[in-house]
Amino acid sequence: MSAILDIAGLKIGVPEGPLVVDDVSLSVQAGEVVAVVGESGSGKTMVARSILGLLPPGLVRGEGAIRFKGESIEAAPWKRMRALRGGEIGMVFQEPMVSLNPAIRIGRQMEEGLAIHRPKMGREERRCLCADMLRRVGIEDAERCLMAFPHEFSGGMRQRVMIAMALACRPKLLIADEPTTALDSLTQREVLDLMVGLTREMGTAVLLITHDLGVVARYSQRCVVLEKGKLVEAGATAQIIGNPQHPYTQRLIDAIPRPEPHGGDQATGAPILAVENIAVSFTRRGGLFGRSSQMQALKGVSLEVRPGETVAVVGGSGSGKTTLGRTILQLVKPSGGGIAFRGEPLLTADRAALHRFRMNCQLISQDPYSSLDPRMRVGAIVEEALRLLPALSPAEKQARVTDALAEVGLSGYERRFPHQLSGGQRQRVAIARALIREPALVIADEPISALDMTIQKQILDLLGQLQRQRGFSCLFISHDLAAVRQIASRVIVMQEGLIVEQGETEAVFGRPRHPYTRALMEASPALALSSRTLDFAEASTR
Amino acid sequence: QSMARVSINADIRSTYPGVNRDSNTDGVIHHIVEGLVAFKEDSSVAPMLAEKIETSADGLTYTFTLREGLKFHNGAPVTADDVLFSWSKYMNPETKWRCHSDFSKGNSEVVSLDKVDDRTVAFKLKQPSALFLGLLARIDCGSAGILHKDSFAADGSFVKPIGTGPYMLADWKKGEYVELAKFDGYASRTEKRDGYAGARKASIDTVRFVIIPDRSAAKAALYSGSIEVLSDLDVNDLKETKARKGIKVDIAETMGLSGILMQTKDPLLSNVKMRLAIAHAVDTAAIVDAVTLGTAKPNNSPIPSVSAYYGKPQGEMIKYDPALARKLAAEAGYKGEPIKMITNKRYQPSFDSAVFIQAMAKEAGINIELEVIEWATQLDMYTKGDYQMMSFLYSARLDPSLSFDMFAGPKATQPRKVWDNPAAQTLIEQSMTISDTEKRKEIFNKLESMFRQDMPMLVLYNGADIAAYSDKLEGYNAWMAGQPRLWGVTLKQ
Amino acid sequence: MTGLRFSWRRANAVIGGALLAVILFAAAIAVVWTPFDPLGINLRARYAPPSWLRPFGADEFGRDVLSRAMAGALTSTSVALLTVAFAVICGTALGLVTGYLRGWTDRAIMMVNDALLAFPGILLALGLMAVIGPNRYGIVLALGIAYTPSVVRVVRGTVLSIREREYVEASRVLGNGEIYTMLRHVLPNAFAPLAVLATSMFGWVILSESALSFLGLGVPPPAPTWGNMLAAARPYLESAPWLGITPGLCIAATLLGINLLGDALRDKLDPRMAG
Amino acid sequence: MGRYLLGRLLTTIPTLLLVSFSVFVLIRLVPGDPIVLMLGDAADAETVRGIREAYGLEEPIYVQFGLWLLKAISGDLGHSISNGAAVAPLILDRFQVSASIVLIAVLVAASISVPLGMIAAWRQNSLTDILVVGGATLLLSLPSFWLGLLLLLLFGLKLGWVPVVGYVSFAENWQGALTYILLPTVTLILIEIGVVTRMARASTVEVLRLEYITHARAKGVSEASVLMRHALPNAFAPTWTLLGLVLGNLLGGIAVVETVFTLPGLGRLLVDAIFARDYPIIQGCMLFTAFLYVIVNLLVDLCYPLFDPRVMAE
Ligand SMILES: Nc1ncnc2c1ncn2[C@@H]1O[C@H](COP(=O)(O)OP(=O)(O)OP(=O)(O)O)[C@@H](O)[C@H]1O
Ligand SMILES: Nc1ncnc2c1ncn2[C@@H]1O[C@H](COP(=O)(O)OP(=O)(O)OP(=O)(O)O)[C@@H](O)[C@H]1O
Ligand SMILES: [Mg+2]
Ligand SMILES: [Mg+2]
Repeated sequence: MSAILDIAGLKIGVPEGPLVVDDVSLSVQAGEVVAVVGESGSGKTMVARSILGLLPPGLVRGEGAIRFKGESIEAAPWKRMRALRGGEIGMVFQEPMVSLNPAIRIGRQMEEGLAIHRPKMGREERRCLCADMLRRVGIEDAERCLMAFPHEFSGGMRQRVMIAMALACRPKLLIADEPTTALDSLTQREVLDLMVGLTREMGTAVLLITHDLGVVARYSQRCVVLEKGKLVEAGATAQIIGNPQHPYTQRLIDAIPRPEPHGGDQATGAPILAVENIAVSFTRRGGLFGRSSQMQALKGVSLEVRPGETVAVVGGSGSGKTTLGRTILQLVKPSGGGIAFRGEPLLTADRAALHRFRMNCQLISQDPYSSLDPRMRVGAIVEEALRLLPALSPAEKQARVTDALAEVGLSGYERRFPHQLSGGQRQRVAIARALIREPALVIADEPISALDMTIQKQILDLLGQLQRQRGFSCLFISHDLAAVRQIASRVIVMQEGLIVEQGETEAVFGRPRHPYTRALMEASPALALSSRTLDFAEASTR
Repeated sequence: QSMARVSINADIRSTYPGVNRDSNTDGVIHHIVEGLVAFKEDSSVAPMLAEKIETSADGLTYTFTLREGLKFHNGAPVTADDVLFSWSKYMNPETKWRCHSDFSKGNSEVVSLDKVDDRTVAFKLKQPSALFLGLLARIDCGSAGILHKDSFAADGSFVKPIGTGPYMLADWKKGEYVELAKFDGYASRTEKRDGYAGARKASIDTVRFVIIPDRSAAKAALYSGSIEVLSDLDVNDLKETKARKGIKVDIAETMGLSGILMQTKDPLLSNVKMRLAIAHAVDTAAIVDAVTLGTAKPNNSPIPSVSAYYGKPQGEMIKYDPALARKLAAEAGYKGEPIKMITNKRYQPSFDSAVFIQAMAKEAGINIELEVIEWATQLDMYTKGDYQMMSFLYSARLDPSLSFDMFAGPKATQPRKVWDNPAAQTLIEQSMTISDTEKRKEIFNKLESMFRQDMPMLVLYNGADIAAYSDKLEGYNAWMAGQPRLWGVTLKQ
Repeated sequence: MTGLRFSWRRANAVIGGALLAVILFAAAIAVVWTPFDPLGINLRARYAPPSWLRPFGADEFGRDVLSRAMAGALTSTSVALLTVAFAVICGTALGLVTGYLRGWTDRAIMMVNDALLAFPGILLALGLMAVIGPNRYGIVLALGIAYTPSVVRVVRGTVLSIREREYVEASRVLGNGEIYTMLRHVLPNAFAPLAVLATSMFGWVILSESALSFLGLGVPPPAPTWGNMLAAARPYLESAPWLGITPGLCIAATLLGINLLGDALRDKLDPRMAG
Repeated sequence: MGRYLLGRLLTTIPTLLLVSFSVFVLIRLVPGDPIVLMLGDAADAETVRGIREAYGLEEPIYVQFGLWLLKAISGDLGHSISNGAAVAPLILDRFQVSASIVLIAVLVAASISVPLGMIAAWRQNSLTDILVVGGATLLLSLPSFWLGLLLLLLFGLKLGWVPVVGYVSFAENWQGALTYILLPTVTLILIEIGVVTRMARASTVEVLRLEYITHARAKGVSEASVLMRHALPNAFAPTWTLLGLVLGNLLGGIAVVETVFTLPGLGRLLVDAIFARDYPIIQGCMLFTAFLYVIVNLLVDLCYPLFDPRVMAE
């Protein structure tokens, strides 16, 4: 079997500066799924982007060779490169939130690639194919979605759009950079199955970048491990997961959450947050003069969070989790219902009360990149959260910023700008910014989706520790059931804007009552991985 | 079909002679209407529609006999009734005729106008006047042009001029052009063309006055053959235009007046020594030469240099003597305080003179500050007498009495007046009633010396009319009134 | 990793800086010395073409063009600078407020703004000159007021889009006040169009001053400014082109300098450009 | 949408009132008087007062304004003091001239400078970029009264390709009209290209760094398409605002160009009226241009959601 992609001794770095990718070699055969795992910031994304010659400004490719089907492409002419991009080599970007053009309708963005690489296809045919692709990645209302703008989509939906877009052209090589971070386990499985199906069908090779070892175990044949820009281990997946050689790989596998039930330190007392039957609807415009329609994102949701408690919200992609969080924070106006913080109603609150609420409640956004001001350095971004705490001297503030960044594993990144960070690093900046204020309530929207196992563990531990020390509460929105099981005391399951099940974590996980909950659990690769007590041999033979 | 195109720098204001007009309006209107009398090139008055003019011995009755065969543009013959009709329109205060006040009161007050027979009318004055005919010919009053009744609507409002001139109004496209068509039934005089008098037979079929506000564009239009006449070429373009093939230039001295007004009510300038100091600090000859490039003669007298009354006392120049100026200023107690001189950019030579004067005054230790303002504002300040010094431009006055009258008068009632001297005032009034040339000369010489002593205004020159025209036009000339004349001119194809 | 390569970015900064330095140097020198008296009239030198003695010729009053251009540098640039500063400061403040707060504040400010936009500059200038008198502060005020509404519109347009960004939301979530958020997050990200407008305005102001002095409303002569030199030179476009070319070149050089340097500076300030 | 549009149109009424009233007052505060201008150096106070009375200028200002407003509502903007022409038809007539030039100029300027600016941004810090920026800056420093004259002398006089003065309307003879408006339009285009190019460049530079542009490239989209389809809509908002401003500005203010090319346009009408203190014309023109401004800006505002769908039209 000939290698579709062959990378040898690749180096990437800042001109006259440090290397972010140092001597990485890997190859992918046709019909094969090769997983790239590694710690956050280890250069996975940069390797992937360099294949298409799309390194961000500020980084340049150094030595090394990249061959696609035997053809050297690191210096391919423009025209050739364009034909490769999208047509022969498809890529799913890590951050779906910022990778879709906000001003162009989804349909047009999807069709664009097809129009270039499948010029023989007619307009109508293209449209059908796009709609079909959307349906295959689990978006039901496909026809209407084609007419929508990206901001009308949930994080997971955007991610699926990106995947559908990349797959629509049926590339020879698919580079998928953390393609399922925002997807619930059910959808994730559908999407990955689709991808793997394609490899079987057409011999597509897949370079799968992920931190989810469950996914690695289930879908990839071979696997490479990166650490700090260096390749530390490569080989068959089963081999590496079953018998890791390098200390970093060992640590990585150790960090897989064990099915240790959450210590039932039951929180008591009056709820710090009470949400009563809130409903949210969005208006969807149909063009400048077109008719607009309403869509109900939340159809009456009630929940309570008590001091010192972590409540997890899980549910399908597009089920309204993010909307719930944003509504609580008054970033979206609900059309009905009530929200109370420490007994004070928020929807009718005056400025002072709202300000008090804001001082006590923080958000970790699902889309960390856009939530960071592109013109501010990491240090300043984190420090800004301390601005309204007058009791601190500048030196103290500085010290706390340093501490906070250290806690999320970003020591020494103060002077960086957001665009100079990796996906996981951006997410950690957002976490640091939220936690440094020591709020009473944190709404964390997929806070660990872009983090590798070791850092994920570090963050979860940090959250647990803070909770123990300061007793803050957390509304933890996640699709990562293993993580949820580890830190949440209660779980809320949402589907299509409604809560379908809620209860003690163990109760829900042990005996899921709602069929949807059950389906979610069964589909979770991470859960499967952990509950099968690391029976990798089996996983890797699939 | 021949057509001559003449540039004017702004649209005309109306087609009602002497009512709501400016100099462009006058220039156009005089092609269309004619009065009983008209000005000749030497600023004397000649009969126009009148065959002959008889003055009674007491100087109170003027009898005009109309020429035979005169026709209006609509073919109707011109009769005494038409004269009476037109006069009644002009003398109606509602009309706001520019010369209304000249004939309704004061020196040339008309008591009555009577029809003697079909071709003869008689004006009766309240007192003898040397100015009556001159006023009647006044260009800015439309020469009291005779209009046919059909020029007015049934309700008495003015519609369009149906006159007796060599051209008829064909089309007025506001903001673009005014077009005139040759009047074939024109009854011309037999004398040769002289100013607005004499033969006025038109030979060009159509004359179009094109509005070209920008002076450089007008020049380009002339060069490119888009227009045939540029009636007021800027002096600074003279050399260049003269050198141009196919273009001819003609220069005539005009009777306007460029001068520097000094407000005698101003605390500093009320001192005559100060005013004299300024006058002596200025080298009029040098300035005029520089500003008009030799097209105009320096002249320190209010009487235009082309006037028949311009004699030796008028021709004498104020001595350029910076040392004397310095001395006079010191005597006036001047300590270098700034004197503000108003000027504008609408009339470039007026601005240029101001700049030169400022520089010359500086040499003599007199500190003049220029303040350039927009013309309408300056005119407002002029009318209110609200200035220290001002570089100003008077339009032509065709009689010396009027020349003095335009700036002399009581400031209390007429703040725009520059020279407030009761003795002079009496002399001026006297000059208006006396017809004898020698006696008038005497009065004007006296006034001249009084004027020079008081020095309320430093007169610089009387400007020139520079007409540039295509050499296809034969017989075109500039003249003292500065207005274009398209009769007696032929166009070579 | 790259060697010494010629960089246009650096070239921009160098050329821009050099141009401005020359202009500023000339302006500074002119305070104490010019080759001739910029106001000195010389009848013999009228319309003198460029020569060794007078490298840029002499004007219709025989005044040395070079000396006048040097003396005019300070007035022209300072009038332009003050005007632009006025318009940018007022316009940005109002634009931020209307774009960010929307609602009735927006409606009210935009109402006045649109009204002001419709006012022709000459009318404003005439009105203000009547009140203040024809001096350079009147011009600064008149032109400042005339240009402010454009700044308001441009800033508002950008802010409308930026206020929907998530980092602005994030700032609100932190409990930051509206004003702080506007200044810290919205303004810097709305900076690019504002910078273009401001640098372009610099040129417009000099030219507007020229147009005004064409009408006799500019900085009072005989004090030279590039604007009034340019206006006065227009009739001599053919016969004495050096009269216009000199101030024109001065304006062009200054603008080019400001623009190039401004662009280089903006690139430097834009984190995404930095290597 | 319809309701919203109607609401916005209603809110323009206060703007128009505000403009009308302030012009009314301002123009009367400015020194200078139409009647004095009419009479020139021979204006004596009594005559002036008489004529002012005849024109109703001696009434208290609020009475004058009220009367004017009442008539204006019924579409009668009065008659010019200078030449007695009815104001409303005059303005419409002149507007056609200005509008044809301005619309063409803005369209052409936009379609030249936007791509130019984007290419400069795309090739940032290259020779192309510096040439475009330099050229644009040079154009910025050219006054229109110079540029216009230069073109006139060159193409009208030296080469004789186009007529030097005059105008015919499109309705009369459209080929002729084209030759007359060619140079003024080119002048305006050159004058406006500078700032629009720079604006397009600056906003494109910002956008080109964004992730979705990279993503578009990853799809194999050609560079031209990246610029035109992906960068343009996102970078266009400030340029669009600017074009709105330019359009409004030009509709009310191309007096200089109209003067140089001897076109009977709205700008010249207004400026001449200002110098003649022809109150009815000034008031009429200002009401009209303010209305144009409001409409143009309304359109600009309505278009923001097109460039950034997140901006809702309230
Ligand atoms: N423009 C840039 N300039 C300098 N350094 C950069 C730039 N972009 C990324 N980096 C650095 O390069 C390293 C590799 O980044 P990369 O995005 O490849 O990480 P990653 O392996 O994809 O991490 P993650 O799992 O968090 O997405 C990171 O340490 C990051 O800080
Ligand atoms: N601004 C908007 N306009 C219209 N519809 C919207 C808008 N924002 C969200 N929606 C819709 O609301 C629904 C809920 O979205 P939300 O972002 O809350 O989902 P989610 O549960 O967070 O999903 P995910 O796990 O994929 O992030 C989705 O169907 C989405 O399309
Ligand atoms: Mg990454
Ligand atoms: Mg979400």
